[in-house]
Amino acid sequence: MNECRDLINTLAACLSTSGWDPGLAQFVQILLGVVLVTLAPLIIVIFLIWVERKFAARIQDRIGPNRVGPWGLLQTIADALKLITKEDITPAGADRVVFNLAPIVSVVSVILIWAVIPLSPIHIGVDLEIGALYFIAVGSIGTLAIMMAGWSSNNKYALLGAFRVVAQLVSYEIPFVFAILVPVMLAGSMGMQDIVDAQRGMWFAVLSPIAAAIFFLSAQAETGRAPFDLIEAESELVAGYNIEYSGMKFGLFFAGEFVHVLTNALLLVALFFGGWVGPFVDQLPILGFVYMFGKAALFYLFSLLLRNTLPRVRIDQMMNFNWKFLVPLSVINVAVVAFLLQVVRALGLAPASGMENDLIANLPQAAVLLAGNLVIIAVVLQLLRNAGRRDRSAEAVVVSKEDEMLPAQAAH
Amino acid sequence: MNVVNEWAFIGVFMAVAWIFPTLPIVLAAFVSPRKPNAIKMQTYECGVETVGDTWVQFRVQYYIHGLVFLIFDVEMIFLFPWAMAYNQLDFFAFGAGLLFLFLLTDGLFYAWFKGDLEWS
Amino acid sequence: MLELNAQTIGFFIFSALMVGGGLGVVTSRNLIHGALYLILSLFGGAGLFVLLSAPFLAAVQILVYIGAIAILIIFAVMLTRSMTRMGEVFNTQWWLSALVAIAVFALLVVGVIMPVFGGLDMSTVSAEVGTTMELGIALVDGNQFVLPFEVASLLLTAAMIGAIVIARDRD
Amino acid sequence: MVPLWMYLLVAAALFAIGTYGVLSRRNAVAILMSVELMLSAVNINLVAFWRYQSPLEMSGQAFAAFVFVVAAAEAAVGLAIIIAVYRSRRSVIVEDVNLLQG
Repeated sequence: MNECRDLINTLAACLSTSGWDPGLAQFVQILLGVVLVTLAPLIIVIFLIWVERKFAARIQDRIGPNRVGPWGLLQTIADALKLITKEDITPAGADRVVFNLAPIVSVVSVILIWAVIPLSPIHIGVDLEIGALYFIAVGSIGTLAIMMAGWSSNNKYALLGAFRVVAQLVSYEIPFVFAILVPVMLAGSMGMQDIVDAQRGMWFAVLSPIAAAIFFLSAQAETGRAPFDLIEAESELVAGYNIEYSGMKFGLFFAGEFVHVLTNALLLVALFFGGWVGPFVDQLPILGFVYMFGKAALFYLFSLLLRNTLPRVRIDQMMNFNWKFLVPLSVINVAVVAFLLQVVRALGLAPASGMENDLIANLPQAAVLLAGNLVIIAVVLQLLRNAGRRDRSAEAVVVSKEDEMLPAQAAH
Repeated sequence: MNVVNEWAFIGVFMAVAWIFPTLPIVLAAFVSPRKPNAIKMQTYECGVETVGDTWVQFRVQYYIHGLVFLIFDVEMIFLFPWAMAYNQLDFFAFGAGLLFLFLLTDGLFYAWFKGDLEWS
Repeated sequence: MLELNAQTIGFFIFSALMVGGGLGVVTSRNLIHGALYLILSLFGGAGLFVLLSAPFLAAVQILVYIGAIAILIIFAVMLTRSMTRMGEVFNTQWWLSALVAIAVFALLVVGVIMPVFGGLDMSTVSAEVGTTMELGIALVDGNQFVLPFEVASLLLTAAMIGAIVIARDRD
Repeated sequence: MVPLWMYLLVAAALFAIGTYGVLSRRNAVAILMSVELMLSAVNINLVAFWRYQSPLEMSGQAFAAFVFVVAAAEAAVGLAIIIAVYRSRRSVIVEDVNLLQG
């Protein structure tokens, strides 16, 4: 039967030809898709935690997990078993319902994003017309989970930690969303498959490297990874919003963070680095998984490298970096890309219809947009240099005036 | 898949996605030991007993950051359809979008130069 | 009679969420619980938007209300917590308010909804629906919504500046 | 599809609940949340009418979008006022705040 060759996408048709009720067959297909899409991130995360620990160990000149299973691969499973059998403490005075709900909401908000991640030309949970907006909206529920956790713990450190984190998350969501506007504008669609499809000729990262960089940086901050890891800062704040959580509930927050990092890497690849686009992907759709996860792994490792090598920033530095650098830059970037697209159209440089997938036909448009981005980068660098020079000369005056003061104090 | 089915998928997804994170918590509730005592249940406070109610006065700057975020978030209602339809829009629409962005950033610059975005 | 399919089931679930959440908002003693009920109610609203073929508005509802307004409300609740107990949730005329609310509901249902829009005739409903793309075009079209579009931006900027001026605590 | 009057019924119920909250609650933040409920009911009505009466024109969705803007502006300014009043009066109970009665 032809319908039964690709089971995931045509299960309904396959089942109804073998005599099932069409409505029921449809429902079974949806259910199968949902279970696959939900389980995939949860299974991958078990492996990711191992990767992360090995990687961090190498950087810190250790060996990392090496006892359970070959190369310590089963360490995470052992840890999960340990977490499940640990006593789960709910502090006195906590709001039980909200306290138990918060870690679940935190994981669910990340898993829900996977519904619209295009993994290959034919494998996507569901290709919504408003896919890009869907994952922004669903992702923003995660902020609420942190607020719920911090409030329901009935602990002032948890509440203060939650407030700081939420202020950080909502601030960094603005450049995040503005960066997503650029691929939406270039592809002329919010559907994730359309966005990937529009990159067959040229990756959007080439057309607007600034947007890609802003997306990566703000995604790094959204997941609370170093240098923006004020969410945890376990060595300075007493762990922040999840201080009262123990056992499996703590583990869920932890797992949610790991899935979120991978999810953001996948989104970055889908939005800016061509997604599943690659040679022979139309003949053999399964290759899309390889391209997609291969590129995402690179960004995941880059994110790990940043996490393990950069020092933590102070919260005021972090807020300044967002409001006075990323937000204005992302707004200007959107305006410039919009302007250049009009210029490209007026000069007739856009690839002719039918030629969108051709690399050569895309070059003029790409050259114009890339030049515009390079101009912005040059101007921004010049501005930063001037500002830095001003700051340093102001600092020098302060130091020379207060000679007896320690330089460390003067810097504050 | 037609439109109804797409959203049926999301609906089923939202119903099912809860199950897998809830499962380990429910499992843990059966497996894990449960020996509460007064000291264990205490609110964590660096080894000292909790002083007073969990009442801290928060500074208003949290609210102001949330406020600026809200305004930018609402602008997205208009910017996303604009960006989506951008391939079919003319120079006039570009001007309208630019004016929109300009009016929006005005507020940001006001907050910036008045020092409301400084974190102290 | 109503046919029982995915859409009707969805409608009843989301309506229940919306009305139940709304009741939670107005009756809960704890304001944070009230805010969480508000989120539940608005989530039901997002579901209704999807059923009404306006998925864009549904996403916006979650993004703006749940992601931003609810957070802002929780911030404000934390900033204005009284040191003493709240005392009564409702004021002394709560029974009068309940009468007014029931009267409003009865008036709307008996006076407007049932006589004007009652009935199950679905034959006039068009299957074709305007898309988000068309919304984007209409918003910046010189003959349609370009003026409200700019005014919305102005209103938001004014609200932002005004709220900052009111809220900040130095003079 | 579900008939139009069912959507209107849900919206009317929500609007009535919101009215009750506005009239009976003592806490200003709770009143504000009730107003948000009422605005949300209005939005359901707008979109329902758009879907059933003129789904090809974009005015219904555009209006709903403007209601979102108004709701956001109202929440932002309203909460700011509540915070400012709290700072001077130490209370968010509306009966305690009778600034205009001197």
